[in-house]
Amino acid sequence: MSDQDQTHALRAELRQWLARNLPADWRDHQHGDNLPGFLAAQKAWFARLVEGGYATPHWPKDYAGGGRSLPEQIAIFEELARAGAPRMSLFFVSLYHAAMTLVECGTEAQRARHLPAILKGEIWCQGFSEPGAGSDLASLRTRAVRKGDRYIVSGQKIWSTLGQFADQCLLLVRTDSSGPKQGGITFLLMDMKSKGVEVRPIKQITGDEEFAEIFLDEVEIPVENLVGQENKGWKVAQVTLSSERGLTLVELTERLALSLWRLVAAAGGQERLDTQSARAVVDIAARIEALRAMLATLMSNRMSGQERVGDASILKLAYARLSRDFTALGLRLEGLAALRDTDYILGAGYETGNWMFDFLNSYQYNIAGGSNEIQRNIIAERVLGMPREALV
Amino acid sequence: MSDQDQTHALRAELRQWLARNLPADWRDHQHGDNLPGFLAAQKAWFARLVEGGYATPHWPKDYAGGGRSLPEQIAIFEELARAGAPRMSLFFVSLYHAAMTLVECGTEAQRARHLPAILKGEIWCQGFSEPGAGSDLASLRTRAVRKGDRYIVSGQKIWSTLGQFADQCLLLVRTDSSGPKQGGITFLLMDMKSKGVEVRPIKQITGDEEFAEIFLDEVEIPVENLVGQENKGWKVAQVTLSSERGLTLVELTERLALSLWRLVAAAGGQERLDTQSARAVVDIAARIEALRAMLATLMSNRMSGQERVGDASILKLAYARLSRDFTALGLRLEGLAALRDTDYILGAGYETGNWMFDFLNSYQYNIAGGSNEIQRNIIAERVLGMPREALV
Amino acid sequence: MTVLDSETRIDPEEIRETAQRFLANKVERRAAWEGKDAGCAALEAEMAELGWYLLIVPEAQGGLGQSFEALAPIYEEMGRALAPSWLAGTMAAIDVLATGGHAEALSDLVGQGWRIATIVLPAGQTPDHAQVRIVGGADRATHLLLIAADGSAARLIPADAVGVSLVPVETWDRGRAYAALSVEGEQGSLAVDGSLALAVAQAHGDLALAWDSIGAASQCLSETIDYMLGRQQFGRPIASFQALKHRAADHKVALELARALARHASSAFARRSEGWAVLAAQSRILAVEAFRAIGEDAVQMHGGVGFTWEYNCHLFLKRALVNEVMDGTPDQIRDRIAAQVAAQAMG
Amino acid sequence: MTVLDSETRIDPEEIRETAQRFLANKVERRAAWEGKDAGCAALEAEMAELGWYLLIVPEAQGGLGQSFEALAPIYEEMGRALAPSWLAGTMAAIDVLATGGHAEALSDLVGQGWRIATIVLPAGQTPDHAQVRIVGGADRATHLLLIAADGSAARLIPADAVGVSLVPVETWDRGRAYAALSVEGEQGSLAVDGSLALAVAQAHGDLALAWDSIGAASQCLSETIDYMLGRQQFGRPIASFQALKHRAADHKVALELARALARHASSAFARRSEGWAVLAAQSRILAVEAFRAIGEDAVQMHGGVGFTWEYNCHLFLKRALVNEVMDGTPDQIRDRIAAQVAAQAMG
Repeated sequence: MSDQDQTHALRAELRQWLARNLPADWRDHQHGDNLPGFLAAQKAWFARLVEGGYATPHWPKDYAGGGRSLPEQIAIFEELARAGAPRMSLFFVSLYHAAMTLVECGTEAQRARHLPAILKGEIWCQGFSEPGAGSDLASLRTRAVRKGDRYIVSGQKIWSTLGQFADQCLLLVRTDSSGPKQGGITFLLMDMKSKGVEVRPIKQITGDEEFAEIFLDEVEIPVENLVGQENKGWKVAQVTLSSERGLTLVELTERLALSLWRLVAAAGGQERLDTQSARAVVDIAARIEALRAMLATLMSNRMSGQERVGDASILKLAYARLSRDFTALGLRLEGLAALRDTDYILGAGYETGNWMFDFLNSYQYNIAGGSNEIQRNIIAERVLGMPREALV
Repeated sequence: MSDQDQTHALRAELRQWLARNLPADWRDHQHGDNLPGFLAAQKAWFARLVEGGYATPHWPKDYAGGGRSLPEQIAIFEELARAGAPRMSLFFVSLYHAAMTLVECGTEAQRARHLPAILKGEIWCQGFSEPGAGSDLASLRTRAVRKGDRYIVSGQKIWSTLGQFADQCLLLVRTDSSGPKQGGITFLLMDMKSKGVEVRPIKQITGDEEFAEIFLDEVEIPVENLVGQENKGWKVAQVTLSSERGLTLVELTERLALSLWRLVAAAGGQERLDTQSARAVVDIAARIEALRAMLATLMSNRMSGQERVGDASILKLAYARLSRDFTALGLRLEGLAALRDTDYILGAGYETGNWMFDFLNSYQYNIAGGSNEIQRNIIAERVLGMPREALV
Repeated sequence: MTVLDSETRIDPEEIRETAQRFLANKVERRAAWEGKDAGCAALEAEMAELGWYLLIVPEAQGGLGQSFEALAPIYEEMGRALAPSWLAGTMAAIDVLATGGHAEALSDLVGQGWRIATIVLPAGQTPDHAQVRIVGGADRATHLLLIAADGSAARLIPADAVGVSLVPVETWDRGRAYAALSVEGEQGSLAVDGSLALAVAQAHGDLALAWDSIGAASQCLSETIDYMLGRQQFGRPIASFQALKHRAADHKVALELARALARHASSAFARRSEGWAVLAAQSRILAVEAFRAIGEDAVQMHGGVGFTWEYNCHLFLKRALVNEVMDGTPDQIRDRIAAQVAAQAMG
Repeated sequence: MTVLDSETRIDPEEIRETAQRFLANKVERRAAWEGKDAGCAALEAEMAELGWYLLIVPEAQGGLGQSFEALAPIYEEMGRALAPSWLAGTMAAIDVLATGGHAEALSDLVGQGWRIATIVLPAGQTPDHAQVRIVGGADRATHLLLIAADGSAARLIPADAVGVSLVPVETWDRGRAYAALSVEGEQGSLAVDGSLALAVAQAHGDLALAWDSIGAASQCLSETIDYMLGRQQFGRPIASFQALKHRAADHKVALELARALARHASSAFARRSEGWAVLAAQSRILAVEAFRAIGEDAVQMHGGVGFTWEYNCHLFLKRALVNEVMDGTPDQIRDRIAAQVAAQAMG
């Protein structure tokens, strides 16, 4: 079978599987659900995906569902998004960032311990960002000192996605402050139940708590939890950060595209759109199509090793702005009614049912993972060849 | 009579004068006119204004028409603009920049020689900007060396308004390069017929030639043409630059306000405006009113000595952007027809009759006299208190 | 309302200073966001003591006989403080009653401390049969001034009249209270000239919202700049990054344009001089859109912490989003006045 | 037109390289701006020699049988070079004739070197009675393909037929020739299926203009950045100022979005696969608006010299302003497809 045929077959198979396994009424159940309900639903859906072999297409061959090509991985994300399946929010870091870091940089023992555990539901979070560092990730200051066979770690992490529910943490710490800031960083695996770990959820502007702060007070981490070498953690972190290979944007873009109907519905249907709003819908639709096309090109270039410098930044910025403009238009079209703080559906992409929630939530894409401002710097400098600013 | 009554009386008197003296058909005559025709019309209108006593309200009392208060000066500019009189393009530098510099900083001999000459039609231009300096005016490099009772001047000036028609020039030169750049600048009066002066008109993107470059090759300027002291010319230049006291913006804003009808007419009349265009007209109208109100406050604060730092920059930027958006909307509303390179009326403010000309011409306001970018820096730093950028 | 001579005119800048001091002391702007009571009742009691409700009541009815220009700084300062009260509802009603010469109702209003929600109804509804999804300040209203959108009728009715129902509505702007209104059946209360009520209430409401937005936007911009001055990235305060500086400068220009127009429109409205209705509507458009842009960018300029409940920029953003669409979106306002503006332009 | 197998398909990137080299040598983009002849005749003669006019002519009529994807790089490179020729008029006509199976006309066209202006007429006009104010490339046309806006009729007529008048029109874009067209009276020429001609000519024209704009915008942005790298202010190149960098980055994103959509739409059009007409129209909107924004800002970013005739950024700006409104403004295109887009969204 050719690659394309294989992908077609996979899509067909997955659609059949979804028809049997995706609860048609999950949205109704999740509409306005509380946190425990959300967590239970996430776990149930994850277990089913693992069982079906659709959770780990990017894992090595010897795992159930593993060994899939990137086009197949994309196909799976697209089909899940198009079927309107719940997003895998709770397990995304486990499946991608944690698993792929261990696959590429971990020890045999680390892999043996965690990969099977992840499939059974071990939840991971990321401890990279710090309050003082912001866009300047490498300036992190959480300190680790080695004492015998342990590291003693103190400091503070922020923006750990769903960190309050995590069992394990991918942690970046500073073990040397004498040289350039990228040097002296070490990559550790931390059990979130360790003594001295305190997690506080961060309440966002949506009112939800999707992120957490992690406070570390002399936390002991066994040396066997070191990934890669001491002071060489920055390189490992790059592996972690590139582990999802753009699949998040593939998923988010598909989910956005599928919600286009909500824009029209927000105005009360096609007949009620005024000239200007109808024109705005045309533009949003055009940008969605353009973004999908751009994403397809990026993924295909990535596969053939031809990705150009800065392409990912262009895509990220284009998506971020679209997510804001899309939700802002939805808000505008719905008018006064959008102001009501009604229930919404967690984990539903852009089909939460509340435009204000979606609009506020879109800031996430404009700020996290390299803010729009950082992306503009990268595009200007690395793509357009404009000089770095003079730093004092 | 109270100040307000006096202004009212002046307005009434000027309106009557205009009814008698402003040729009702000047636009027809100037429509598509050539340069000699334009110059002749400018001179004729200027002579009439001088005769009427409306050209020199800001001059000292002993001159015909002089000794008017700022509110009266504003009233005159407003009435001339509202009556749709031709702009005084050719004589503006003479009446304001040259005359007020001489009044405030010149010698008795300089005043005696030039002020009466200006009233008889002596044309002045400004030789401040240089090709290399741009927004950084003080970095000018035109060099003057004193030899006996003359300065020998070599260098290059740019952006002299209508410099190709000027008799005299307000010239900034460098006489000392050893200290900070604002020091070492000297202010001279230069006869444009001096040997070594070459003037080349600059063709603009409109196809017109409203500015000129001035090349100076060992031009001799008598020491008696020094204004102020040697190396203290920067201070004199500030007087020159502030001599019109915002009256240009008063005039331009009035002319813009009076052309609002052209926006509607560009679409073929009110009935043909679509929803979105009608909304755009509402916004432009609102911004015009806001700008007028802002300008009135600025002028009133200026009179009472309460002008705040940066107010002029806010106004300049607001006007510049409005002029661009206004003409761009006119262009858009007229559609394909606006692309035709038809005749237009020089000196008519925003009533030239060709939207593309007006649109292209609006760049002038966005770039000259401190570009939008420079104004944003000033507003951010001096009004909002944001730090200057680090310079290497 | 006529122009006041300088003797009876209270200096608006004095009013501003008082209001600023008072609100800085009294308003706890995060209270409702932290699940506490917003303190609207106590605030309004003190506002009454300060005489604010008397400001534009004619002297004949025991008021201070000031013009709208005395209110503008109060609206602006309330916006700056993110105050929880919908003062404009009562004030617009006073303005309507005073303009219409309803001396008796005004005396009652003053004497009995009425609090009024003034509502221009959705098109097609009448004061006797109305359904309004979101009404500001209706939770504390003793009376409702209901005005038909076409100016055909207006009525002042007690909020506790039979057939009137007010149900609290939770919105994303927790800093102010909102309710859904439904009115069914003939109400026995005061009829007011509908077209007068419509024009005055609309302009008063537009200007109140404009000033509220200007005050809030100005505070939001200033707090955002303070944050950027303190926040270091790559070894320098982010306030020194030119791209952020230029965005802030553009916001400042938009804000000052809105302020200039609001000042001009307030003066025109106070004097009922030519074009006041269109000017008031245009002020509101410039002001709410400047506020929205500033609120939106404030969150972005704060970066990660801007996305948290803990920082304050989202309070401004949510207020901005409500101000923008309350009683009509900017586009609806544009459509309302477009023909007038175009006709004016064509002379 | 069907999908070509890889054997007969010419690699578009090869076509691009040839076009780029050829146009760089042949196009003197300032010629017409300096009062000289733009060299359109010579250029088109050489384009014919290169076989460009044969590219999408079916093999049966002596052509190369390529799809629209072979033309896209040519349109883009012509845009980049600011070429004076309206190649798209002839090409769209070929596309229409090939799609409609007019083998004989195609053979004549190829054999006799016809140059065609393809024109979708203003609403309400017919190919027999038409008045068009500005038509691109009509000065050199041997034939006109006139298409009624509602698709009710289309005709290919000789430009020198009785009743046809073409009068040169001077526009602000001196780099290309324009004319006003008037047609009066029954023409004896080829009738083409109107609805087919409308759909194909419109999509072909939309995509040609999109690629022209993308090429020109990309060149304009790159020349502007080069200028900013060389221009020093306050002791550093202005290209290092963050506010300018961020604006340039935003332009780049808009340009790349337009390019991605144009590529997708071109492929859809070449295959006549689902949604091609709407995609072509949307590509054009994104492309012409990105070009306009880049052209506008290029002049601003150049500062004073940007305002001169001597520098080149105004050539791009004026071309952008023409591209934006030729044969329909972006808003008219939006209105044309809005219902389809909304219906698609609602499923």
